[in-house]
Parts: sequence; C-alpha cells; structure tokens
Amino acid sequence: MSGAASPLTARRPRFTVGERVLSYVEAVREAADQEMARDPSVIVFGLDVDDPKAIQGTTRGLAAKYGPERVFGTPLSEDAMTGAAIGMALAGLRPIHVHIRMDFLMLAMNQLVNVAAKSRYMYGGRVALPLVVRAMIGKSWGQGAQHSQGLYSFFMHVPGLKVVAPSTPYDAKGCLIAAVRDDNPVIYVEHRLLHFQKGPVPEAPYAVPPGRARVTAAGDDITLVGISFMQVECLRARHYLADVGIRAEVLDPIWLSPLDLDTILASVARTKRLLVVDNGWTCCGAGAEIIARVIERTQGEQEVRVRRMGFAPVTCPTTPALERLYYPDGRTIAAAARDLVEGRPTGWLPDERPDLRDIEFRGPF
Amino acid sequence: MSGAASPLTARRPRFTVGERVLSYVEAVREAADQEMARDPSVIVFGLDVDDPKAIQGTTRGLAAKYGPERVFGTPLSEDAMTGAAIGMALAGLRPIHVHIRMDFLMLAMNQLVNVAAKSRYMYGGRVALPLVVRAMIGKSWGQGAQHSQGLYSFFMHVPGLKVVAPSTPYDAKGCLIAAVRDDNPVIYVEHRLLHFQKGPVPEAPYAVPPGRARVTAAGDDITLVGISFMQVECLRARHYLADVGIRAEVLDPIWLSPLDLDTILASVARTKRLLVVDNGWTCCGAGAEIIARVIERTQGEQEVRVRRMGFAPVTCPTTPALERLYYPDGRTIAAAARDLVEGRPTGWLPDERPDLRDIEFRGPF
Amino acid sequence: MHPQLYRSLYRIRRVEEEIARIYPTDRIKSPVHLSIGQEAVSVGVCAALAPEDVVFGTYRGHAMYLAKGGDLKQMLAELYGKATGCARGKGGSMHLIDPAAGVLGTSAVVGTTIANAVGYAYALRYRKSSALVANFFGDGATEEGVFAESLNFAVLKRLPVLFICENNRYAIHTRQDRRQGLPDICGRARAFGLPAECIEDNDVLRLYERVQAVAPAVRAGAGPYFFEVMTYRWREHVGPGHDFHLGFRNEDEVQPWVEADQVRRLAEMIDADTRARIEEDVEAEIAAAVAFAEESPWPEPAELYTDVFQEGPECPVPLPH
Amino acid sequence: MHPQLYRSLYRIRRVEEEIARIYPTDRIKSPVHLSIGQEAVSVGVCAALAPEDVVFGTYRGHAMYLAKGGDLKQMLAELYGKATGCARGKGGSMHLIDPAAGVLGTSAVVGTTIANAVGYAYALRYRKSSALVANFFGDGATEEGVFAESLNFAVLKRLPVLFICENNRYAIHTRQDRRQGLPDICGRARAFGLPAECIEDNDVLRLYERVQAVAPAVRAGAGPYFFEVMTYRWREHVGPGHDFHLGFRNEDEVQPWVEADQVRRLAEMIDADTRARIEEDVEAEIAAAVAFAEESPWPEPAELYTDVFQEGPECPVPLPH
Ligand SMILES: Cc1ncc(C[n+]2csc(CCOP(=O)(O)OP(=O)(O)O)c2C)c(N)n1
Ligand SMILES: Cc1ncc(C[n+]2csc(CCOP(=O)(O)OP(=O)(O)O)c2C)c(N)n1
Ligand SMILES: [Mg+2]
Ligand SMILES: [Mg+2]
Repeated sequence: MSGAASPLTARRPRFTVGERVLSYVEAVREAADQEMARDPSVIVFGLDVDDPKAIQGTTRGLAAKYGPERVFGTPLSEDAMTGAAIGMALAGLRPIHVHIRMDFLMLAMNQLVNVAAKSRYMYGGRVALPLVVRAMIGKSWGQGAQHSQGLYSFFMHVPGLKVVAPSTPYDAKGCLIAAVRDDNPVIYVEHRLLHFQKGPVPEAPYAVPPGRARVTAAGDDITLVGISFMQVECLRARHYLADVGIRAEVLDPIWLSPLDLDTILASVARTKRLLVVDNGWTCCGAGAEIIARVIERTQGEQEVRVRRMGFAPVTCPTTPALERLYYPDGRTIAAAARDLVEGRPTGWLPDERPDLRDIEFRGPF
Repeated sequence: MSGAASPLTARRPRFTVGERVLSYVEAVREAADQEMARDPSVIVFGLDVDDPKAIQGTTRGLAAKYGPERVFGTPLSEDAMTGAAIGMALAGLRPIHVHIRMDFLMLAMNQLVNVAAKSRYMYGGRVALPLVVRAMIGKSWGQGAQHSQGLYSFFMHVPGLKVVAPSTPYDAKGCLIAAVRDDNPVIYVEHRLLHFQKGPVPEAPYAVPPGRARVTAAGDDITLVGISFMQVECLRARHYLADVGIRAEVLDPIWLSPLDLDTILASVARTKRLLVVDNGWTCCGAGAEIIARVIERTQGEQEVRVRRMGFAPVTCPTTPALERLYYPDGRTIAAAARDLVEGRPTGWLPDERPDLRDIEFRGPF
Repeated sequence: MHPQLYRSLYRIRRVEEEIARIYPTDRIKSPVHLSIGQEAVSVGVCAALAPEDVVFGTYRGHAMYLAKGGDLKQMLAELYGKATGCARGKGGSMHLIDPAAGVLGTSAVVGTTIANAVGYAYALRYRKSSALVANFFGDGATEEGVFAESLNFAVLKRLPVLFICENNRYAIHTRQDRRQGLPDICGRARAFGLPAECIEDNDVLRLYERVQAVAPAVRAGAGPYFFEVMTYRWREHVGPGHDFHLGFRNEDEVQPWVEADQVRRLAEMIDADTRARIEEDVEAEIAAAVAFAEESPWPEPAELYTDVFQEGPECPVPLPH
Repeated sequence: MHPQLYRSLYRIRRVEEEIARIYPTDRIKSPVHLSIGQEAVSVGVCAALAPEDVVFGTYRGHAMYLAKGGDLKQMLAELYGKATGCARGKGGSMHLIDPAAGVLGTSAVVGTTIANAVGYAYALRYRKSSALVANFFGDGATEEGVFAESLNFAVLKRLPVLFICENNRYAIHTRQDRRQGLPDICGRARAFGLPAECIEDNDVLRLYERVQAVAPAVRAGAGPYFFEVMTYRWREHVGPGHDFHLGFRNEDEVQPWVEADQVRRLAEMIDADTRARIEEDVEAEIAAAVAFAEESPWPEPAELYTDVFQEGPECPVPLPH
C-alpha cells in the first residue's frame, strides 16, 4: 500500500516525493539496529527474537550483527525475564524486551507494576530504569481470547510507566528510538496488522518523543481519536464521512502516557465533537480517560459531544462470523461519527468501499 | 464507632435500634461461615488463612470448624494457586481465594485475565467459574509502594469478571454471600482500614447482589461517589460541606462491575454536579469510566459538572509527611466539592473536626 | 488392546492430515498446531484412563481431545468457526473442550492449564472421587514458574494428577538445550518429590503399560506421578506445512521418528482385516465430520454477547434493602 | 578477621534492638522485619564480598544493608520517614537502598529481587566485570515461580550470582514442611544445575569461608552457586516484639539458636579490649545515627511529585515534525 495512491496517506507527516518508504516491520528493525549501533548498552531479548521468524522480521539480522550476548532468545519465563530486564536496567543497560503478544504481559505484571514502575520513586530517585517492553496486539484468523488483547490502559493507570502505541512506520521508528533513549520504563505497543503498513521513514535516526499527538488528517466537523490500529480505521471512516459531506479531523495520540491533551483540546475546540476509538475494551480504557479529561477541561466553557468506541464488551471470539462484529471498523466508526455530528441516530451505515478494504491477513498465525 | 452518635451513620441502611452491630471483619467472617455451613462446595484458601492472625480475623475459626480440606494456607505461589482455584471452580467447587494485599494479584493476572475471565466465553458457555478472589488494599503506617494499591480498575476493564468493593459491614457480608453464590469470577475488594468499621449486620444470611448502588446520604447540591474506603471520606466531606450550607448526596456503587449507572444518573439529574473519588489512581480508573458514562448519557439533555479525585499520580510514599498528601480525605474532598458547586476555585479548606478524625491505625502492619 | 490403540492413533493422524489438506482453502481460519508425530503420547495415556478421568492440555490439543473421546464432528466444526463447534465457534483450535468426555480445557497461554489441572484434582480428592487428572504440556511449559508452583502444591496435597510432559525438544524453533540450563525435566520433577520416569522413543505401548501400572496408586491417594515422553513434531509449529526450510532443524533429525512411527508400528501388529475395517470406519467418520463442519451454520450475530457470564435465577435470598 | 565479623554482627544486632526499643514511641511509622537471630547470614556472606559486588534482598533487609556497608544514618532516617533517608523517606524499612555500597534493592513482594539480581548479574557479565551479585531471600520465596525461572536462566547463561536462601523455617507463621511437598531447597537448586550446599546452624565462620572459597570461580564465569543457610528468627515476623504467645511455634524451639548465638560466639573469640573498643564505637555510631534521624527534617510537600520519572535533557536528536 504505497503512499500517494492510498486514501490513508493523510497519515504521513510531510511527505516529499522520492522519500524512502519502509514497512512498519522494517522501521522497528531499523530503529533497534541504529540504537544498538550507537549505544552498546542497548540489548534485545525475549522469546524467539533470534529465531528464523525473528518476531515478524522486526529483529531480523540483529543477532548475526550484534552477537548472542546482545540479542538472545529466552526460556519461557516472562516473569523472571522481566525481572531480569529490570536488573539489567538498574545496572545501566538499556534492554528491549520483546513479547509476541501483549496477552503474555499478564505474566509479567508483578515486575512491571510492582517493581519497574515504582523503583525510581520508592528508592528516592537513586536509580533509573531505562527499559523498553515491546508487546504486540494480535487480530484476526482466530487469534481469539488469549492472543488479541489491547491491555495498554493497565499501564496508563500506573504512575512510573510510559506508554506508546505508534501506528505508522514513521512513528514506529521515532518512538522506539525515543523509548530506548528514555531513562524510564516504556511499554511500546505494536499491532500485528500495523506491521504490514508502509510509509515514509527517514534513514537518519530521529525521535518522536513522549507527549506529542499528531493531527493525521484535518477537518472541522468532528474529532476522531484512533489508538493503535484504530487509527487506520479512523482514517477509513474519514473517507466514508467525506462521501456524506462530513469533514472529520483525525488525531493519533501516539504516546498514551504521557498524553498530549492540548492537541486534542485544540481540535475539539473547533469541532465540538469527540469520538475516541480504543483498540481495546472501553471500560476504564484510554477512551474513558481522554473523554473524562476533555470534559473536565472544557465544561462550562464549550459544549462538546463525546462518544467512545472499542472492542465489544466480551471475550474475543475466534469465528470470523462473530469476530467481524467484535471490532469497530471504518464503516461503524463513520456511522457513529455521523450520529454524533447530526445529534441523532441516523441509522446510516456506508457500503464498503473497495479502496478502503481491510488488509488481507492470512494465517496460520 | 457505634451507630447513632457517629456522623457516619448515614451509611447504615434502615437502622432499627437494638439491631446487631458487627465489625467489617466479623461480617466477612460470618458470611464465609454461613456459606460454608450452607454449601459444602464452598472452600477458603490462600496464604495464611489458617494462621494465628487469620487474615485480620476474617477467617478466624473456620479451619477449626470446617477442617484443613476446606480451609487451608498455601505455599507462596499466587500464580498457581489462582490457576488451582480456577480448576476447583471448573470441578464445581466454590473457592474463596484470599490475598492479604491486592498488590499481590499482579502475580495472578495471567490466570485471572487470560483464564478466569475468558473460560466461559471461549468454551462456548460449556463451563461456569464460581470463584471469589478476596483482596485487600493497604493504607498508612508505611505500607508504601507495594502494599497500598487499589487496582480494581484492571478487573473492571476485562469482560467476564465481576468486581465489588463493599464499604460497610452490612455490605461486606451481603456482597460476600452474593459473590460466593455467583456462578462467575468475582473480585472482592476490601480495605484494611474498613476492617475496623462497625455497623448493623443482620444475622440471617442475605445477599447484596451485583448491580445495585446505594444512596448512603441524601442531598441536592452535589453527588459524591466514593469507592471503597473513599466512601468513608466522602461521608466525612459531607459533614464539612454541611457546615457551609452545601447538601451533598453520597453514593456507594458497591458493585463496580456490573456498575449501577441508573442510581448515579438519578442523583446527578437532581444535583447537576458529580465528584467521583477513587480509591486508586484516576488515570483509566473507575472515576474516568463513571464520568465518561454519565456524560455520554446526559449530554444534550442536562449540563452536569464533573470532577475526579484519587491517589496522587505517583507511587505511594512511606513517610507520613508525604503519605498524608497522597490520599484524598474528607477535607480535600469537601474543598473540591465546594469549588465544583460554586463553579470557581474558592480556596476554601475546612479545619479538621475532631469528631471526623481518621481511624487511628497503628502498625507494625 | 492393539486394535483400539491403532484406531485411536490412525484416527488422529488422519484427522490432522485432513486438516492440513483442507487448510489452504482458508475454510479453517484458525491457527492449527498439529500433533502429527506426537499422537502416541495422548493415545498411550488416554487409552489407560477411565471415562470419568479428566484431561487438561494445550493449544496443541487435537490429539488429546480425540484420544480422550472428544466429539470429532464438534471439533472440526469448531475449527471452521461454526455454531455447532464444541465451543460454539468461540474458541477455535486452541480452546477445544468436551466436558462430557472429560476434556476440561486447553489454553493458548503456555503453562496455564498445569495449575488448572492441579486444582481440578484437588476437587476430585475433596469429593473422594476415584478419578484422576492427566495434564499434557510441552517441554517449554516446564520453564514457566507455574510449572514449579503447581508441582509443589500437587505433592504437598498428594493430588491425583498424572503430569505428562510431551518433550518434542522444541519450543517453536528453539531447542530445549538453548532454553534450559540443565535439560533434565524428570530431574526437576523429582526435586519436587514426584516419582518421575522418561519414556524414550515415543513408545505408545510402553507408555500405555506404565500409565496403567501407576494409575491405581495415584487414584488411591499416593500422590501425583510424572511422565516425560520423548516425541517429535513432524510439521511446522503452527500451520499445515513443514519447517525444515527454515534451517533451525535438520530434516534428517525427523528420520528416526518417522521410522519408529507408532501409527505404522501398531498397524503392523494387527491383522489385515481388522486394520482395513478400522481404517474404513475412520475414513467414513472423518468424511462425515468434515461434511458436518462444512454444512453447519455460522453463529448468529446475537451470539457475540452470550456466554460472558453464567446468569442463574435471581438470588434466592430475600434482600432487606 | 574475627574482629571485623564481630563488629558487623554486633552492630546489626544492636541496631535492631535499638529499633525495637524506639518502636513503641511510634516515631518509626514503618513495618519493620527485624533480622535478630539471622545476622550471621548477611555478615558471613558480605564479609567475603568485594566493595564492587552487589546485593539484592528483601523487606527483611536491615542486616544485608548494614553488612554490605549501607549507611546507618540514612537507614534510620529512612525508617523515621525523614528527607535524609536512603530513599528520601519514600521507601521505608522494606525498600532500603544504597547504590554507593552496592545495595541495589530490597522488595516487599516476596521473590521479586531474585530475578532482578539475575538480570544485574547478566549486565556484569556483559560488561566483563569481575564483580558478582549476592541475592538474599527466604525459604518461602523459593515457592514462587520466579525462583525457578531465575535459577534456570542464571545457569543457562552461567551468571555470576550467589543465591543465598535464609532458611528460618517459617513464612510468617507457617512452617516450611506445611508449604513444601519436599522441603529440600538445595535439592531443587541442584535440579536446575546449580552446585548447592547447606550451612547448618547459622555458622557465620563456615559461611564466610565457603563464600570465600567459591566466589572466585563464580567471578571467573563458572556459573551461579547456591547456599541454603539454616537460621532462626527470634522475634515476630514483623514488628519489635515476640510471637511465641501466638502458639504456632514453641518457645524452646528458639533455645538452641540462642545458645549458638553467633554474636556471643564471636565475642568470645576476640580479646576483651578489642571487643570493648568495637562495642564502644558501635554504640556511639548508633546513638549518633538515631540522633541524626530524630533531628532530620521531613520531606517537603513538593517531594511528593518528584522521582516518578528520571527526566534527562530534552532528546538530543533533531525532530523533523
Ligand atoms: C506464556 C506464553 N509465552 C509464549 C507463548 C508463545 N508460544 C506459543 S507456543 C510456544 C512454545 C511452547 O513450547 P512447548 O511447551 O514445548 O510446546 P510445543 O509447542 O512444543 O508442543 C511459545 C513460546 C505463549 N503462547 N504463551
Ligand atoms: C508475593 C507475596 N506474597 C505474599 C506476601 C506476604 N508475605 C510477606 S513476608 C511473607 C513470608 C515470606 O517468608 P520467607 O520468604 O521465608 O521470608 P522470611 O519472612 O521468613 O524472612 C509473606 C507470605 C508478600 N509480601 N509477597
Ligand atoms: Mg516442545
Ligand atoms: Mg522464612
């Protein structure tokens, strides 16, 4: 899906023709490679990072280039390996700990929530914890209950952790570089389907630092905030909405913690309408937080209409017949957005546009 | 702190003189005792449930009465013991798994989030999981970073789990009975300081079922929703507010999942002002969810002013000098409530009233 | 006994091959972790179990599910995502279940069912049942903390559990010796107080005999027992194909296992007529099951919202407020 | 060497007794897990360590912190919650730290620092350092899955770690044999490939010798080493008092340990003058430290919001957007 042709190009920051295009996978790989070349304290480990599949290719070639001491697979021991990552960080290394599914972080919660998030504070600022945890959200082809969760709100909840969920190759590289250079624990959230995205990525290292959201498409009628893969769906929705004369502005928070509220407030000040689309469940999710903050800040000054979307409040089913209904998509987002704009249930649902069809993902996994 | 005299009596549901008064600890103990007597499939286990301290007394005497097969301490193995509790529930037992601190549930997240919450759905409804997990939130006397967290929003986020946080002895008994009889996993949240509360508790078994909030004190000027121990602080705040002529209505959600939104909406419809006080961090917390839902439901029809309070967005410090500032209390809640009512920062902070002083808690733990 | 064992082995092998054959048509939109080459482990153990015994396994659970008597039609319908699946299409290949047959759970998170199995065994013991729980897991699962915690608890409470480690030497593409400082799984089990033995060469008959021999004591309260069964995965970790081209393992590594194939071995131990009849039955059963899966309806949209909770009748107890 | 060991033993014992003496005044508003009776473990190990070596421990960490050279003034100020504490009053008794002395962490969640120690050791090995990590934990901690996972990784990577299990036979009020199916901790360590030995009777000299003997190989890359040290907690699990009245253990169980008290034992092995001088020094140091804690200021309110993150200079790299 290369640049100009695609309706999704709005997502590219300042695209100059002839600029280099990479896939999300290549962008992640390049960021790790450049940081490892720059700083010998950067190491990469986690289950299967050094195997033939190389975590979708995101760690391809790193083991060969930097050796088994800097790039290694681990035993199936998420709890201890996370604790070990913390110990390495305490000793001044900058580990990147990789998990092929975010669901598996549930085995590492004690070390992440009770140790990583708290060490600096409970030790009175006498230690720093430069740690990056890469975790992937799965989707489709029967990933099901335990391979599809987007649990980033857990990490937003806990002080002492930073959380980032880049949705473009450009941000994937810049955010990983920023995360590696950050002296604090950063949960770096990827999405299996975003891995297939292509986009412009400068070759020289650059950082997309914490606390900066991006306006990925301009508009005046409604603000769509799309998190992780839902950013893609929001940009699809924008095109469906354009077909009925509604100009949606699309924002990508990029960093969820710290969150750039100002950019969202500036957009909402114009559009007066906010739809946050979570790549997870809505209850106590990022969308709840964004809406609560926006209302706390705007109440009494401007009237803003708000709404959340996210996974259906059920466990993810494997059958395509139900999985289709489990996730928001460009069409359902557009429908909800139009209802919000018109202030009434219109019952409208756009027919699928071929050029806006979802990425074809074919299993086995 | 017995009934009529205390400013906190508003929390009692229909109190008739001469009614039996129990402590929260005794209420929890009695609920477990009565359910075990009623149903041999109910068993209680967890670290130290059978030791001389008997989890603050909440399991006192159960081992002697029901024997070591139904009441037993465990190895220090939260992950496997949670998985075992799930296996027992699959086999038709109704385990109550006890944790002296909620922080330790971080070791059990994989089994709770990936297995307990999902089993019924991912097995197409062919199994049921009647499981109760009791977890205590600690506070004061240097509990600090790892013994003070109120992480219930994690469990509200995940479909398939129910969450309850009773704040009175009456609800402690009724909710535990309801939780034990529920055929689904229930996270039962206690608070170390609530254990000292006393209140009327009927002797006969009764259930306080999911999905019912309670108006614990009536008022028309503002709605205070206090979760877990913050319910006590909200009732304190109500008295400080009364001193300046503000009549606050106080609600206790009791069950956080499923949440009784209607009772909150009914109150807010009158007061037009909502302050939710979380017994945890606010980011992606219960307060964010409640405010987002209230706004989604009321927008366009009524203007509601909202605000959240909760733990300071930092790790819990041990020194009393800072811990005091870390938690909301009756006075800071009153101050925030007054500002919300008057629609401006008044700068008011009431002096502490001796009759509203906090419970004296003395360590070592 | 040999005919039964052969039927079970042949049936699993052919079901897996059939899944691999159908897979490229994309009608099975579910990750499949085939047990081709490892059938003997589930068959040897389950043949020695009683119907009321219970099994817990993993995402690589087709063999266990079938060997224990799980319904084939419902299994294939589940892989197809149909409403008639054993999990009504909501679980897929990694979450097979059949309570009627004692198949109580399979998980896609490595190691999780080890603790569930131990808890189930506690309930059996508590109920004075003579049933036991057999728990299947891979060599990689033994590296998860839950493995150690579960073994300790099972020994502490002398629970009726048979731990069955299916050691196929790999976790995805990583060899055991690259993950375990001391690759001696039986040794670790013994250190927790379990009697443990290793069945070399995937030997279905030996495994069957040994499980038969130790099961009575386990039922009688002697405590858990541990088997490590050396076996080998012929196909790729997940999916219908092979993975030798990836270069992480050498093709001739599989040869000895193919030569010692337990399906062929048992085939040669029974007379031709019996064998022909068995294969005929099985082929017919599989064809019928595939047809069933193909023709079954998709779940209704409303199904998305069911099965989150089990909601019984309103609470019987009077509510004073 | 004996005078040094005695100084360290006596100093820890007296600090703990002093904390117990002060505790009823409520000036120490922090849970305290005293190490009275267990001083020998930290002293025997740390006396054999080099200054650049690193230790990780638990909430019962006073002895380790002091034995490794942690600052006494800052420790007491921390217990008092003062701004001059080793964690600026934010961590209390359960989170002592002193990077300058190589005290890298203590946790209130059982078992957590075992994995942290292993990771730190990986960094040392990666940096070709000759330092090692000594990790102290209790007998209960060995039941947590992280213990097994950490040992496996340490052996797999041959990391420079000394695992020190302080076996005081209890987890709070529960005996080891009521928590462990096979109460043989060294046996479990060996099953993971570690050389393991048990030091009976809390013997500080033997422990010191043995650590000295094995440390060089550990530094040289031979891999981790495991010590189980039998010891005994004289006081209650948490707090300044005793707990025999609770009835879970019998008062005469402590007698042999009191008779074999390593503090008195070492006292008797050095000459009277040396001993008098040491005790004088230590008493003066403790008195000064208590005074320091008492007189130190509370943290300023603004401190509540500091130390959540380490914020360096803005990212040096140019930002194209
Ligand atoms: C907790 C967890 N970590 C990682 C994974 C990813 N994963 C899936 S299968 C597998 C290998 C498991 O190996 P083993 O236990 O030997 O079983 P086998 O696949 O060989 O049958 C891994 C690492 C997972 N599913 N769960
Ligand atoms: C993960 C976890 N579970 C439970 C507790 C509660 N707890 C605190 S100390 C302790 C006993 C630990 O025993 P042991 O490891 O032998 O250390 P000791 O106190 O005897 O020195 C327990 C269960 C905890 N702090 N962390
Ligand atoms: Mg394997
Ligand atoms: Mg102990």
